[in-house]
Amino acid sequence: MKIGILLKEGPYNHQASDTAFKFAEAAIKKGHTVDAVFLYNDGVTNVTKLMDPPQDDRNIAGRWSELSKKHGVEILACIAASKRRGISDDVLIEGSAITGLGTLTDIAIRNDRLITFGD
Amino acid sequence: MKIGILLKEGPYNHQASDTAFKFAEAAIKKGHTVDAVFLYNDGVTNVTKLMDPPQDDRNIAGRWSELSKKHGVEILACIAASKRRGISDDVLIEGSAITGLGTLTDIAIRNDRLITFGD
Amino acid sequence: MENENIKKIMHVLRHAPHGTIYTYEGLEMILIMAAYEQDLSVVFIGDGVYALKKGQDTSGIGIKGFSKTFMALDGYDVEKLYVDRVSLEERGLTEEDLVVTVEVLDAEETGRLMKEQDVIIHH
Amino acid sequence: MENENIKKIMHVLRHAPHGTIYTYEGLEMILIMAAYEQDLSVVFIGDGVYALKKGQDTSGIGIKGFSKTFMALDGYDVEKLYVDRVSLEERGLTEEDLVVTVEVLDAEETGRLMKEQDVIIHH
Amino acid sequence: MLHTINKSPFEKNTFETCIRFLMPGDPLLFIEDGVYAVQSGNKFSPALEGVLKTNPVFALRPDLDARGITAIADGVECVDYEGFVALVEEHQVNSWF
Amino acid sequence: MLHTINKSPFEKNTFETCIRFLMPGDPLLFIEDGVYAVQSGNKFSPALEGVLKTNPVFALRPDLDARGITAIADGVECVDYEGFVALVEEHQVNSWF
Repeated sequence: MKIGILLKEGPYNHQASDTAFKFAEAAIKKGHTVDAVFLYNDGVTNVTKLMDPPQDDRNIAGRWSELSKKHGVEILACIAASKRRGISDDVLIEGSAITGLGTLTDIAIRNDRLITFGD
Repeated sequence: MKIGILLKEGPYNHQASDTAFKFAEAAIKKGHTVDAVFLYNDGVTNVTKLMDPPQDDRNIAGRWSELSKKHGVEILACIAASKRRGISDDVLIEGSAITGLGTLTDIAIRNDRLITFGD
Repeated sequence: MENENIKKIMHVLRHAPHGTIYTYEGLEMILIMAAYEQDLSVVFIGDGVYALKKGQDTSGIGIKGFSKTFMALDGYDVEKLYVDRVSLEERGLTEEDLVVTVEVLDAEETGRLMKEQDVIIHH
Repeated sequence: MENENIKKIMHVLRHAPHGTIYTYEGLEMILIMAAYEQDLSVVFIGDGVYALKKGQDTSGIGIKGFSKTFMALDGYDVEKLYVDRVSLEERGLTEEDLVVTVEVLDAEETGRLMKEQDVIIHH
Repeated sequence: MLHTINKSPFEKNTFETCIRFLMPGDPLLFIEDGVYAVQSGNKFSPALEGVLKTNPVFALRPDLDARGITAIADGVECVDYEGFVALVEEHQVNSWF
Repeated sequence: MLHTINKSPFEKNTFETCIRFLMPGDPLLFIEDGVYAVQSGNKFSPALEGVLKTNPVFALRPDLDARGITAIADGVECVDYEGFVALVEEHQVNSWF
């Protein structure tokens, strides 16, 4: 099955990003394709490479980057939402990209499921 | 009267930042000193200079920067909260700085009021 | 055959305007999706109905208003606008208070519509 | 004379743990403020009381747990821990369910304490 | 002690929680989405009437205007940001979210 | 249609709103702070019992464990992330915040 994920909140402040990641991992483990994670609202702040959490804590941006590299999951941030919140190509972590809402529509159309995580 | 402000949410997503700004402006206009705006939780994302909202919208980081220049208001982001969320000296707008929670304690002690805006 | 690629996508607006950006950014998403000729619907539940309240003037809070954009949805062929009856009543509002013509539905009717959807996005 | 610089600062914890970071970052703030020898108090209201629930094991969600840090507050001379009685009761909890010893207060007692504060910060 | 509330009473329990801790006479100011609490004729009007018997109640006019709320419960005083500052001059602040 | 709820029923009206729109038979999954709704013996237990009569109810076990919730209402099935995926295999998703 092909699954798209829409993530609407930033890292650490809300559990949404953690649950989305755990869900993606489990779906891949069960043999599904996670096509893309689309970041909207504050969700766009999930992919800044400047993120530098305490050593004993998870690195949320790094984790999305790994997922992209290992399993070909596209991590896409909405351009309008990114501009408002200071996310630009300069700070984007490897494996992520900035794109428009048309891409989210494509994701909604081409996947069997679109599941939202937010707050 | 000396007033400190604690701002706990990021720009655009929540009105907290707008209300804090309007309150600070009104307090200064009434002759009070706004000593500092301390940014905590997602609030630290108020001061990234990469913010680039639509032309017809307010620039929230720019507005805080102006307030600092014109009225000597310190705009201070908590270091631990900033690191988690990818706010570093590299992206800080003029007039803002990164500091520790001890500074917030000083602000709470030395001001007549500490007022919180959040979500 | 063409219809196989048409998806039923529902947007659920549940936040009051201005206090958070969800309704505004939700509307931006709806306007883009409208260009893709999918089967779109928009449902206003809870404080989402306040987004349609007539007479909003945001000049005092320094935030751009957008209630009039709902009137433009028709021009984008987004014609399925539904409002939850209980949400309207709890807030002491009637259809007369809203900036656009909507269809007022009981929860069961909305629940049935939800069940038919391929994609549901809450804002 | 020294006392003039001692402020009464109350932290109000109102969020459940883990779903949001507010309680955890609130606790980080409390620990730093504790070093400044102010008159600190911490009140747990609403879902904030869940932060003190015994038996939390966060390994499955991949987030660092912190309920045990509340036990360390005593060592930082943060001794005024209050829990709202109604919040506890509505959640079917008793003092036995909590990781630390707290004083359970009625809303009126908490309201009176709030009125005495110089600074109140909700998390 | 000035209490402020910025959440709609319909969506979050902030209003109902805050009023349990209000001491008689202390002012209550509604801001942002909190102002829906002072709209007359809604589900929370009876609760607000109860508060008005013991406490002065204010609402931030720019937030009411932004939301098109013109029917306001009797006894509620509307203030602008300057009035908000005036309340803060007189009281320490307890900001409820 | 799988409905998910991630908010504590005490703090936000998500639970009460969602159940108004549930069609009989559709599964309901509590995640994140939403899992407090399945804690037995709390204020929302009667409402949950009503839902259990018409709909299968699930709760995400890692979220229950994280919160130390061990007393769970009868009839609620606990699942891990894999079980969450299994529910999504069978149903389209309606995520309530």
